[in-house]
Formats: sequence, C-alpha cells, structure tokens
Amino acid sequence: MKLGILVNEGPYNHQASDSAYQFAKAALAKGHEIFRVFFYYDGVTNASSLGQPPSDDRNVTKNWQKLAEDHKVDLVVCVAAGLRRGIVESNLAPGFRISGLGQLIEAGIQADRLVTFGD
Amino acid sequence: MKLGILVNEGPYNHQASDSAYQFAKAALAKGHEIFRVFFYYDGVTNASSLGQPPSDDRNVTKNWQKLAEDHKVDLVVCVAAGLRRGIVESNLAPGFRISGLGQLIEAGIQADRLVTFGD
Amino acid sequence: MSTLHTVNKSPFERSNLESCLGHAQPGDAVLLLEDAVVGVLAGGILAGKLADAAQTLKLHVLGPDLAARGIDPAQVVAGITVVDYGGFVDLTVTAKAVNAWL
Amino acid sequence: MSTLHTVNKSPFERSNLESCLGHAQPGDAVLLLEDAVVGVLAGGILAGKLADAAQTLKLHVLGPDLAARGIDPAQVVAGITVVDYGGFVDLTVTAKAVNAWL
Amino acid sequence: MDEMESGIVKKFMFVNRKPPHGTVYALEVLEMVLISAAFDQDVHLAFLDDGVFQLKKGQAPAGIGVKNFSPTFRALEGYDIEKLFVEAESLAERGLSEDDLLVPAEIISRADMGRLMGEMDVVVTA
Amino acid sequence: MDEMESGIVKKFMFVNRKPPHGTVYALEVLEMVLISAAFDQDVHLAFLDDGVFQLKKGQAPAGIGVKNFSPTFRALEGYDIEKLFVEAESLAERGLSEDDLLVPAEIISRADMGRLMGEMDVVVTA
Repeated sequence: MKLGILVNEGPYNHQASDSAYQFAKAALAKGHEIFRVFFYYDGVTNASSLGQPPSDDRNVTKNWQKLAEDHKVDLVVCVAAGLRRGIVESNLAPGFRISGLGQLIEAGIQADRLVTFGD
Repeated sequence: MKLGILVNEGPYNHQASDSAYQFAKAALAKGHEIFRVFFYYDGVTNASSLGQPPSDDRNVTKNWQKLAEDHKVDLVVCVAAGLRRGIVESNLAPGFRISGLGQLIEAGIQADRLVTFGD
Repeated sequence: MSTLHTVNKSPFERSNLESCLGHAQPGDAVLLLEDAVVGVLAGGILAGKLADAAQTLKLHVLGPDLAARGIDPAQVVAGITVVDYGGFVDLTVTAKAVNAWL
Repeated sequence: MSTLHTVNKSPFERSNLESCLGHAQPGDAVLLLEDAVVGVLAGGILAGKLADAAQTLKLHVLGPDLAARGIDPAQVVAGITVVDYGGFVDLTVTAKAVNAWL
Repeated sequence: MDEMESGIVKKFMFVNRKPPHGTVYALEVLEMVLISAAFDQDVHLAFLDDGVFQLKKGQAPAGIGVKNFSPTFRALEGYDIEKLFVEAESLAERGLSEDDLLVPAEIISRADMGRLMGEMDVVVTA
Repeated sequence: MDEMESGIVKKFMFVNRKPPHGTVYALEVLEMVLISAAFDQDVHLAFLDDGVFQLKKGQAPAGIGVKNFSPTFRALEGYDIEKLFVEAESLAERGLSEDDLLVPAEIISRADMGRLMGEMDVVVTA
C-alpha cells in the first residue's frame, strides 16, 4: 500500500519525528511504499544540515537521509514554512528537497493513507 | 530592577518569543534593566540568520536584534541546545552570542526576577 | 512576598491552569496570557471555577491577548483584572518570584 | 471501513484523548502512543474511562513507548492491546483513514 | 500540474482544534486549505474544541505584534471552499454562540461531527 | 568564573511536569540542573503532574530510538543535589507509588508542594 507521512514538529523537542521515522521503517519492512514524507510547520527543521546532536544521541536528520538513500523515499520540505524558520537551500541536508504545499495535498490524493505526526 | 528572561520556544510556531519580546519592551519602557535574555530548547531558533518570514508578518529575530542594538540587551543562545538544532556560529544572527547554560543560572542569581516564556 | 504565576495555555485543552490553582498560595497573583485567555468568558464553563479562585488569588488576564482573540473585556468573568504588558511587568516586579506553568 | 485515531499526548495534561473518544465511531480503532501511554496504568484514575471506551472501540497502546517510560504491559488496563510499530502500520492499512488528535 | 488533474476526488477534512495566535497552526492550516482548492477535492473544514476561536469576530492582534489573518476565512468562498462545520458543544462550553462567528458556518452537534469525520478519506490536523 | 563566586545563594527550583521522552524537556532540564550544581545554590527539584514519570524505574527507550538518560538522576547525589520532591497526589492519580521511583525522593502532599514553591527565589519550568 502507498503511505504518505506528514511531520509537523522538529527533531529533539518533540518525539513526533522519531515516531514518524520508526513508523516509516516498519512500513517499508512490511513491504509498503512510502509515497512521500512532507515536513511542515516546525517539521521543516528535520532538514537542517547544521544540526550536531551529542554523539551518544540519535541523529534524526541522518535517520531520514538513510531512509531516502536506502529506499528512495521522497523527503519534501515546505518552502514557505522553511523560509519562516530559516531552512533554505543553503542549509538543506542532502536527501531532502524544498517544494510547495501542493506536494502535501498531492500526497493526500495519491497515497492510500496519510499519517500525521505532531505535537 | 534587573530582569532575566528565558525563552523556551522558537519564533512563529509558538507565541512565547513574541510575548517575551513584548514583555522586554514594556520593562525597558518602565526603566527596568534586562540583565539577559537566554534562549534554550527550541528557543535557540530565534537566533537564526536565515529566517525570512513573509513581508507582511513580524520578523521576530529582527525584533530581538533591534532590542539588543537600542538597549544593549545581552542575547545568549545555549551552545548545546543550538548544536542539537543546527543553530551555530555560521547561521547566528548578529546581536546574539552563543554561550553555556551557566549563563542562565547566572541570570537567575544576578537578576532580581527570572521570567520564563515557553510552550 | 507573594509569587506571580503565569498560565499561557487554554484551560479547555491543558491542565496547567488547574495545576497552578492547586498550588498557588493565598494572596498570590495569577496572570492568564496567550491562549489561556480563551478561558475567561463569563458565559463559559470555567467561569465558576475562576470566580472561586478570585476569592483567594489575584487573577489577571492580558488585554492584548484578549483583543487578539476577539474577546471583549466586558465579557470577562468578574473579579479578573485586565492588564497590558506594562501591568505584567508591574506584577513581576511586585512579586517575589515568577512561576510559569508551562 | 473504520478510522484509526491516534493520540500522542498525556490524557492527564491534555484534552485530546477525551475529544477523540467523544468523536470516534463504534468499531473505530484508537492508538495511544508517545506521552499518551502514561494514561493506561490499571491503577490510574483513567482506568475506568478507558475500560468503558474499550466496550465500543478497539483500543491499542504502542509497546515501545510503554517500555520507554518503564511501564510494564502487565499493568495496562484490560481490554487495551499492546502493539509495536509494525502493528501501528497494520492498523493504518486496515483503517479507511487516520485521524491524529494533535 | 499533473496532480491537479488526477481525476481522483477525495473527501478531505482539515481539523482545527487550537485557538489562533498562541501557535501558528491556525494560520498554516489556512495556507494548506487555500492550496487544496487548486486540486478540486471535496474539502471540509472542521472547527471544534478551542478551534472555534479561529472564527471569532473582532480579532485584533496588533497589540501582540502579529498579523490578523482571520479575514482570510471570508475569502474561502471565493475559492469554492464552503463546507465549514462548527461544533455546537464546543461553542457553548466556551461561552460563544453562532453570532460570534465571522463567517457563515454550519453548526452541528458533537455526535454529527464524529459521524462526519468518519466519512472522510483524508483527515489533516495540526 | 566570577559568577560562581558571587556569594549570593538563592533557593532555585526546577519544576518537572512533563513525562520523559515525548518531549526533550526532561532531558534538557536535567542538563540545567547539573550546571546549576557548579554555582553553589540551594537547588530543589520538584516532580509533579506527569513529571513524576521522569523518575519511573525501568525506562527502556531503545525501542523508540532515543537515549535513556534516567540513570543520570542517580548521579545527582554526587553533585550534592539531594532535594528531590515528588507530589503524592500526582503519583496516586497515575497508578504509581514510591516503589516505582528510581531514586530516593521526598514524597510530599500537593499542599506542601504549593507552600514549598512559594518559598523559592527562582522557579524554572520547561
């Protein structure tokens, strides 16, 4: 089945992006397709290339990047939400792309389910 | 009176940093001193130099910068919280400085009141 | 000297006002700001609880946050004082400490 | 087909579980995850409400979130099923739509 | 864009449960709703719990330094987004009534709101 | 550092009202607490409402992919931070008891917690 994922919060402050990642991993392990992960609101900060969490902690951005590499998952950051919060091309982590909110609506239409993670 | 301010949330997603700014402005207008504004947790993202809010919206980072310029307010970003979230010297807005959590405890000791704004 | 307690979340959504009222000491000041202001309408289900609390605590609500949400100060529960940011500063200075119920 | 409702905040702190239960339709599935799992202890004050809800809804709680918070699955209110992330995926696939009570 | 002409029409619901201004959710949900209008979907907006305050008349946030986006709700009609549902119990609990709303909306009971949610294909909440 | 030798000793209270892991607050408050030990202040930690879960025994967050910082509470004693207060009513409401706690703490009533809070010079909450 094709699943879309919406991530509303940034990493570390809320568990939302961790839960979304674990959900995506489990879905892929079960043979489902992740149509797209869309990052909105503070969720855009998942895509910062500048984060350096402590070495004994997980690196949420790298988790997403690995998922994108291994399974060609489409990681889309909302351009307007990113501009507000300072996530732009210059600090966008590889594996993410910036696009418009229409990409979220499209995920809602094309995916069989849309699952939201937030605060 | 000397006031310390702790800001726990980033701009836009929560009103916390707007309230802190309005409070600081009002305190200065009444002749009080702002000993320090400390940015912790997601509050560190107030100091991003890369944010570009819509032109018809307020620019929270610029609000803080103007306060620092006009009244020499000390704006301190927690180094550890900033590293986690990708707020580092390379994208630190002018007017802010990065330092340790001890600066917050010091504000608690030296200021007559510590006022917290968060989620 | 008394404490100033601040509450910034809707009391319909979160327990922080309830927890604040359960811990504040007689004579303490409480300021409702940001989304907490939605709880103060005289016609709402929290009106009784707030009126009771106003018997022992000094309740305040931030006027600019009321205006932002379209709430007429005339509709606020009796016994709650409307203040502006300057009033918030005065409450801070008058108190011994500020306890934010986040 | 039924809906999967997700609740991720503590029901002691926020109203989202209450609102979810007030809107879910008979036969719908509900999954408590993240901080919402703190509400499921059989000895807690929400046990009765959850047991009642389990009469008409299919209640689930995410095991990894229970473990993270040191809650023994044996202490969970009867009628709530513990699932892992794979189980969350299965609930999603089985449902018609997912409604997140944020 | 291809996706705007997919031919698929789903029942979308945007659920608003939070007051305006204290968080950005209300504003950014509205941005989502406006975009959704371009995709010819069956769009529903639900206002329940504290979300009913998003439609409150007379919002004047200049004093807190943020922009008043509430007039945008009046523009939704121009985008053919006309299915606005407000929960009666949520209004009453908060001391509000239909007269407080800045746009026409259908006032429905909690029970009906629950049933309506159950009919949706995609539910988006912030 | 000068500030560590200011000679001023204030009553500090760090208030924990949120469960661990769902948000970062519990972890980052602990970092504040550890730093405060260097300043020779009179440090109090309060655990009430859902904050009591921060001290729950047996936390094993490997399955959600985050680190288990709860053993750090056991290290506080080594920093001379020994004033930990847990609210009795908060435990009981959640089906927990003193036996569930991973470190020794003083269990006090809500009324006493309120009075203790009232004695503080600086209250920090996340």
